[in-house]
Amino acid sequence: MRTTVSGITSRILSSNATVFVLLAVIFAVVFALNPGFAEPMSLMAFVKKAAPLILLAIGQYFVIVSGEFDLSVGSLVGAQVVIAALLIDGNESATLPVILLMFAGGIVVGLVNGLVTTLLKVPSIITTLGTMLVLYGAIRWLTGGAPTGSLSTAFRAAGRQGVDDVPLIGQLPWALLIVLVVGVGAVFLMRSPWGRTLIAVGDNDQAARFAGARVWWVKTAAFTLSGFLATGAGILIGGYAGVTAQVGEGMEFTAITAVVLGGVVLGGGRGWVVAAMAGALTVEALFTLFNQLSVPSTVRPAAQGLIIIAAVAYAAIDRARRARTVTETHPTPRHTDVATP
Amino acid sequence: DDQADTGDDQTSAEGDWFVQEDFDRQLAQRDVTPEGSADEPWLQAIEPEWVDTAAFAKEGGDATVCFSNASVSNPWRVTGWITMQQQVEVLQESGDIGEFRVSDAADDDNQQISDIQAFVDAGDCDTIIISPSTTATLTPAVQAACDSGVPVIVFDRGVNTDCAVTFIHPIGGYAYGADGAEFLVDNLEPGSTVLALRILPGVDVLENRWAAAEQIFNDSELDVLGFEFTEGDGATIKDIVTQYLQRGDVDGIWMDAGDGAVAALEAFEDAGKPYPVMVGEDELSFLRKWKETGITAIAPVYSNFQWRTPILAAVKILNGEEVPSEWVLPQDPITDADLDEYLERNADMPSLHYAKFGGEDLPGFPDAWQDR
Amino acid sequence: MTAPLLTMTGIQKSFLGVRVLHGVDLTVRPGEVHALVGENGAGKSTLMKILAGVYTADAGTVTLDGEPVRFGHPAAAQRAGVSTVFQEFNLLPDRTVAENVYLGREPRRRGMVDRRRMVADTRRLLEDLGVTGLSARARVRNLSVAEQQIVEIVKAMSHDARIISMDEPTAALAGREVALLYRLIERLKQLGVAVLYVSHRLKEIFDLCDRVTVLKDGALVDTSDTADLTTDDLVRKMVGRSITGFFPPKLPGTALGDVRLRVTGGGNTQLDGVDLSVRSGEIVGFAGLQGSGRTELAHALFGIAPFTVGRVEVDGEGARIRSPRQAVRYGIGLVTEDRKTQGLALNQSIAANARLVLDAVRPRSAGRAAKAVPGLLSSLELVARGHDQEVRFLSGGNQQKVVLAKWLVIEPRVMILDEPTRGIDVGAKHAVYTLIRELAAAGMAILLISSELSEVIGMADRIVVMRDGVISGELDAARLPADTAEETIMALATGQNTGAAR
Amino acid sequence: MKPTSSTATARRAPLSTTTVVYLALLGILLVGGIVVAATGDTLFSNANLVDMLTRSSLLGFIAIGQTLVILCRSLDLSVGYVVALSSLVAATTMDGDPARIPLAMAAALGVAAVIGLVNGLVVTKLKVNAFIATLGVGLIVKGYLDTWYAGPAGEVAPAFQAFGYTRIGPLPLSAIVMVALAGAGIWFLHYTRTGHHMFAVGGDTDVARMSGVRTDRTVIVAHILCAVAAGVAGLLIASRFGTGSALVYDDGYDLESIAAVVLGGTYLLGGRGGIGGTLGGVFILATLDTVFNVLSVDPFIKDVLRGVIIIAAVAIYARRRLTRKPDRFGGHVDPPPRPAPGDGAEAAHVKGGVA
Ligand SMILES: Nc1ncnc2c1ncn2[C@@H]1O[C@H](COP(=O)(O)OP(=O)(O)OP(=O)(O)O)[C@@H](O)[C@H]1O
Ligand SMILES: Nc1ncnc2c1ncn2[C@@H]1O[C@H](COP(=O)(O)OP(=O)(O)OP(=O)(O)O)[C@@H](O)[C@H]1O
Ligand SMILES: O[C@@H]1[C@@H](O)[C@H](O)OC[C@H]1O
Ligand SMILES: [Mg+2]
Ligand SMILES: [Mg+2]
Repeated sequence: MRTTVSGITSRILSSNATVFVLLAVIFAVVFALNPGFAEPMSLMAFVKKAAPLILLAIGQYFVIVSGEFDLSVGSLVGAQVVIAALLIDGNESATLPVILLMFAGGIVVGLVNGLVTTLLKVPSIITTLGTMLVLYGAIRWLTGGAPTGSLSTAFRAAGRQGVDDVPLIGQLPWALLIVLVVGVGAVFLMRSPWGRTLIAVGDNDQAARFAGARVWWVKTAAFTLSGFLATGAGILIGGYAGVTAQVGEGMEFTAITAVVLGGVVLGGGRGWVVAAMAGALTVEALFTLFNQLSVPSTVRPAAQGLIIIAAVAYAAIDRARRARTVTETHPTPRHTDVATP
Repeated sequence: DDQADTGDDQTSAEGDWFVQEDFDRQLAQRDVTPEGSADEPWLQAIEPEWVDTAAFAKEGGDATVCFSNASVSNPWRVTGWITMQQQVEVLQESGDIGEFRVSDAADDDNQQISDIQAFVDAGDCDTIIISPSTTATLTPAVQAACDSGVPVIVFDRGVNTDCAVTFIHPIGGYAYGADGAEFLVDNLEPGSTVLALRILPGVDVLENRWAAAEQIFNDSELDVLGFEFTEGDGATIKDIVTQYLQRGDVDGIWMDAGDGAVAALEAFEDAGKPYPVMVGEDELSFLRKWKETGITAIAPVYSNFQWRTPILAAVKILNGEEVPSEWVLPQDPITDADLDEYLERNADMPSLHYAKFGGEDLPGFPDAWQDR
Repeated sequence: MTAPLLTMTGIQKSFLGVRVLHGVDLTVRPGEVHALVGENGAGKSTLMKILAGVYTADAGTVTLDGEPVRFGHPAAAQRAGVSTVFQEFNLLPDRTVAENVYLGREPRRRGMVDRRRMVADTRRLLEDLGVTGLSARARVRNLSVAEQQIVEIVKAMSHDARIISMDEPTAALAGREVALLYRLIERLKQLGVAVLYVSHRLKEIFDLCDRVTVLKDGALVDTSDTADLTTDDLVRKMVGRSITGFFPPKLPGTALGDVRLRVTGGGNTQLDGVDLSVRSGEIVGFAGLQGSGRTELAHALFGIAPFTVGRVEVDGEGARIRSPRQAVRYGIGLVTEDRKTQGLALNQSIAANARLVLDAVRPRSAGRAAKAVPGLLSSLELVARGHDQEVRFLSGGNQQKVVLAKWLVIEPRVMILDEPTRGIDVGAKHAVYTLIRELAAAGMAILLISSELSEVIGMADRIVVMRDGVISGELDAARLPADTAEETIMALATGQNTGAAR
Repeated sequence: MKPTSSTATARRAPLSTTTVVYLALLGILLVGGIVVAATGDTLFSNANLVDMLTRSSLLGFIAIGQTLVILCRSLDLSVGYVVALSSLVAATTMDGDPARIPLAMAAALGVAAVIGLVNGLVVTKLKVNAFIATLGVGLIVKGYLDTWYAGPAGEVAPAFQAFGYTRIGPLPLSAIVMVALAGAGIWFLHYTRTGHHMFAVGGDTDVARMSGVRTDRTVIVAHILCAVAAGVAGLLIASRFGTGSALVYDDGYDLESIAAVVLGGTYLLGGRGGIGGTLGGVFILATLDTVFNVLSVDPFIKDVLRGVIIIAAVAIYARRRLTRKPDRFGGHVDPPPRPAPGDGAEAAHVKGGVA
């Protein structure tokens, strides 16, 4: 596989390009409406806001590409932030141990999701719906219904602060660096043997098993990564805006939407992690666009729904068309003995 | 109609949620001195009309009090719910209350209707306290509870029937919204810009707050940039404010509830802009931030101590003592003048605690509110 | 002679610009059983699907009772009395027999589905066909393959069919169950229904069919009465050349070495008393009827459905193989019989598929080892646009090469090939045979499962015959007399003592 | 002729999934009854029974519809929004006038049907995955609701409240209607062609298409019926609330109805299951709620328990292995590869014909 720029460009062009086009169009409109948004500071503010969803989308990508769903991430983000506030309670020195504990917790939730889905054969939509309920209830039970405690300044640095006094842009948000590192990590992970096996498992788990893959483990690892990244998202979102009772609510659907907008196919086996990240950016950009256009708050869900359906339908139809042209322009094979679907 | 908080009159010129008469009355009630001791604001009443409850008198104490709660899904309700439980403990100790039976509808109106029905069907509730989830939708169920002959107490959000023995609430949403809006009008130059942050549409207590504020802004020379729904989510609030700041200056912020006020202020910090004139709520996170930054601010109050009143009212009713048919509690905003006092009184409380929770004299204080 | 019921004339069909039927003619008379034979990929199924309304012909005409017809949809063909039992099963496992039989045309009474009538009619159909003991209310999932086959035929019959085409109906049947099918067809004949019968089993052709049409490479060879033909005639018509010459000879230097794989007393719920040994450099062929347990044996060796009793040794050491992963660790590879559902991740690239085993089992060295993939693919003469092409766009033969590459890259000690040439054409087949020879020469132990007897005979050093989950015989290929080889094997496979094939 | 199939009946699975669902319900009733009795209360009092049945009605309507789409291997995440919208359409159309009850009901169900139609068309014609399609359509409806109905609106006629509040003997009318609708649904699946075709489409679309079933139409009809069932739930909401309310969309009926369907033994990937089981699933959830309520379980613990019980129940169903290829050799299970329920019964069946 080529790692060159041209490699990536051709990947963007050859993968389903809908999301990249959509993203570009949205940004173009936003810039046109408000040139101020193109200023580095505004863009960095946007990145801080978008970063948690990007992490969630990466995690969700792993799960979806393996053929499953993770509905528990919204609850998990909420639970993580609330637990962090409860345990840290303003005590700076508790920051690091609590963050480690959070990651451990996220990993455990992911493991449970994965093992219940693969070993107990519970459909992942039900498994993760169950964990969503459990986390939601357990956290509120633990805190009596509303978050207590508060986050430390150090905890909030990742989501709120950055490297200051950078020429041209002023502040380089930690969130941006984290997203970049995780994003690059995800790209490499998907090129690693594990990543290749994951996508093969999502495509055809029987073939993968017969090739020696431990399907249960590969999928469980995907859920675990999702739990891990949801923890990261929790740290960023808690850092960005502090603790509120609603934090995380509904983010699972936004994350799934983002991934699907990125052309990743529900059911597994297809999609590029970079496109999933672009999907998350697109969703956030869409919210920004609505704001810039002063679309009334109440109308926004409708517009969001329409755009999602349109984009996914376009991609589905486009994919069918591509499949046809690829076959038709395919140089006449020497052996044409078997049906192509 | 003496039900203050109901939004059933949809014909007014100002929009669905504005009722001039209620607006006028609530604004006036702010200046009325309530009856009763100022040390126990939860027992005070504004312009009460006393009703006789002798018919409900029950011998021997040990009453079964049933409480149908809409939910404990936000910090305001969590704080109040603790206060209520502490009050119950006191009265259980004294033998006035026996069993305290609770169902929580988790914000599901239909569930709450079932919960109320279950209390009625069980037949052994001596009184039913209801904190309705939604005014209009709970009306039939509350009516049915009244019809069963058990004394019914409604508090916080109202219902469209006055069948309850008493309806307990602070002055109301118009007064709350007006407190903040008037403060902005008074503290900002004409032509200043104001952004309104609202939680979600369609909840009457919240709609009334905005309806009053809008009324006042319309009569002022402030420029309202717009209103946005945030679901009370900090990240959404911060993002929205940040975006408004990218487009221009925001001089004042009005909120229909204080959840997330701090996130709004942080948006100004992170954008390097001067703080706005701020309307928050008596949530400690906001009060502390206010103190720390020295901003010009006000904290309207939707008296959280009202959660004690229904329990006390229940005991009164079962003792045959008279209660106000509409029990309007005082509702005074926290201003610069008493900020320090409330910060001090709540020094050890968590940040999502409400300053005017009114439980300082209860035996569980302060632990019950601290480690919930 | 009666007027033909069905005539197909000049039927042409191309897929993606490749012509697979070159103007085929076919006539079927009322009440006759008409065989359609030919090699894999000759176009039999395609012709049947055109008749069934699944595909439309590019050129040519179909007439039924002298009337030209053109079916746009299987339902239309069925309404006209043309029913088909497809090669792939076409039933809903979670529905009952009756519900399957009447799917899409449930009988109604006053607007409501008349379930009672549906069951009664199904029962009557079963009785008409002389089938007893099969409940119309049984769920298809709970039926044996043979019973499912009966349901398919009943479903075809329920359309008041006048002609039923059956595409390899015995492909999934064991010996005893084939007899049941014989009775069914006999019965259909009595009822005046014409049957178009596709099978690779020549014995059945001679047992059942009145006439036979031979296709080769999509063209009609000829149609003749079975009574006028011998097996040799038929084979010559189908293959057009001597079978033996078709298989490449053993490569020089191929030597039988030590025993690489040994099974003693292997058994599980599907297999019993399996004793087997394969030596380095040896090709052991596995013959048997469909369902005789060859695939189960492969699955047992490969840890998919492991042996529960007995002992397996690889290179003299006891091997505990409980999962495909462990099998791979022992150096065993399996080319599965069903490429699409078990062998390939169709949406992934050629390169990704080819290195799947490496990625899954040897992640540490995968990157290095995968460097061999391009060379391997080109030595297999893979035809593709590039190695990043998705395998679903490849032809079957090329897909099979990708599967082979996936295993070869781990340099296995034992290679199990389950129907490695199924559905691939003559040229590709030859390439696969050559490759097998090369692997043997390199010292691999090879287990070659095939339903094509000629393949087993032509390639194997030793032939193991299976029947109903047990090994019913072992033959030394070198000592088999060429002219009676097939009979000998068939006798072992069916359990009949007489030389079965004519 | 002596086919191998004299055993076909003997080999049939010992218990149907629906039976297992009702056994689970029975088990939960028993355990719940005992736990409640231990606290000195009784679960089987009239009041609790009524409570249980009332609670089941609303979810019941929605889950019945959800069953149909899931049988077709689709999904409907827009049901909550449909409930909200139809409650509003009913209440605003009726506007307190008893004469307008039929009109209001027709309007509410009509609007619901239109949304179902849109769902169906987006899924079949635009080929958008049902998860995204119905989530998107739900968002569109939400936008409409938030924009046009800031709060409860309309008023139902007092007579219409009977639907939500009347009891016939100890039975709530709404529960009777719900069970009747379930009956109608069961009848529909058994006695209409479209019903039969839903199983076929969900089981294997290609087989269905090859057999002449109009697959797209079937999926669309399922979506319409699902939305109409949600519309009926909206009517129940309107009658109980006395008005229409947009906020009910937040009450989580979408995922809860899917959980009820799966708890009822319907296969999430279509083709297997039915409304009878769903009804059992709904009763299980309602029983849990009532038990929790009688025991005054903390509302948040309720969520935890609900989550755990749903996962556990589905895991138990999943363990019930599907009958597969019959065993040829029964004796060879000395170290059983993985003991699974049903193994023993199957191992006993030795296929004849060997040796
Ligand atoms: N849908 C399709 N698309 C492309 N090629 C096809 C398709 N269906 C069949 N073919 C090709 O047409 C040729 C004839 O195939 P067909 O299935 O008719 O052969 P057959 O005689 O039935 O073989 P077998 O004995 O293996 O069943 C083969 O080369 C096959 O690859
Ligand atoms: N009733 C059944 N249900 C499910 N799978 C079955 C059934 N019967 C057979 N199979 C599967 O079909 C394949 C063929 O089985 P078997 O080993 O008995 O036949 P075989 O001799 O290998 O014949 P073939 O040449 O068809 O592979 C195996 O994968 C087996 O698991
Ligand atoms: O529950 C409501 C609370 O959230 C809001 O802040 O004040 C009014 C209450 O009814
Ligand atoms: Mg064929
Ligand atoms: Mg096989």
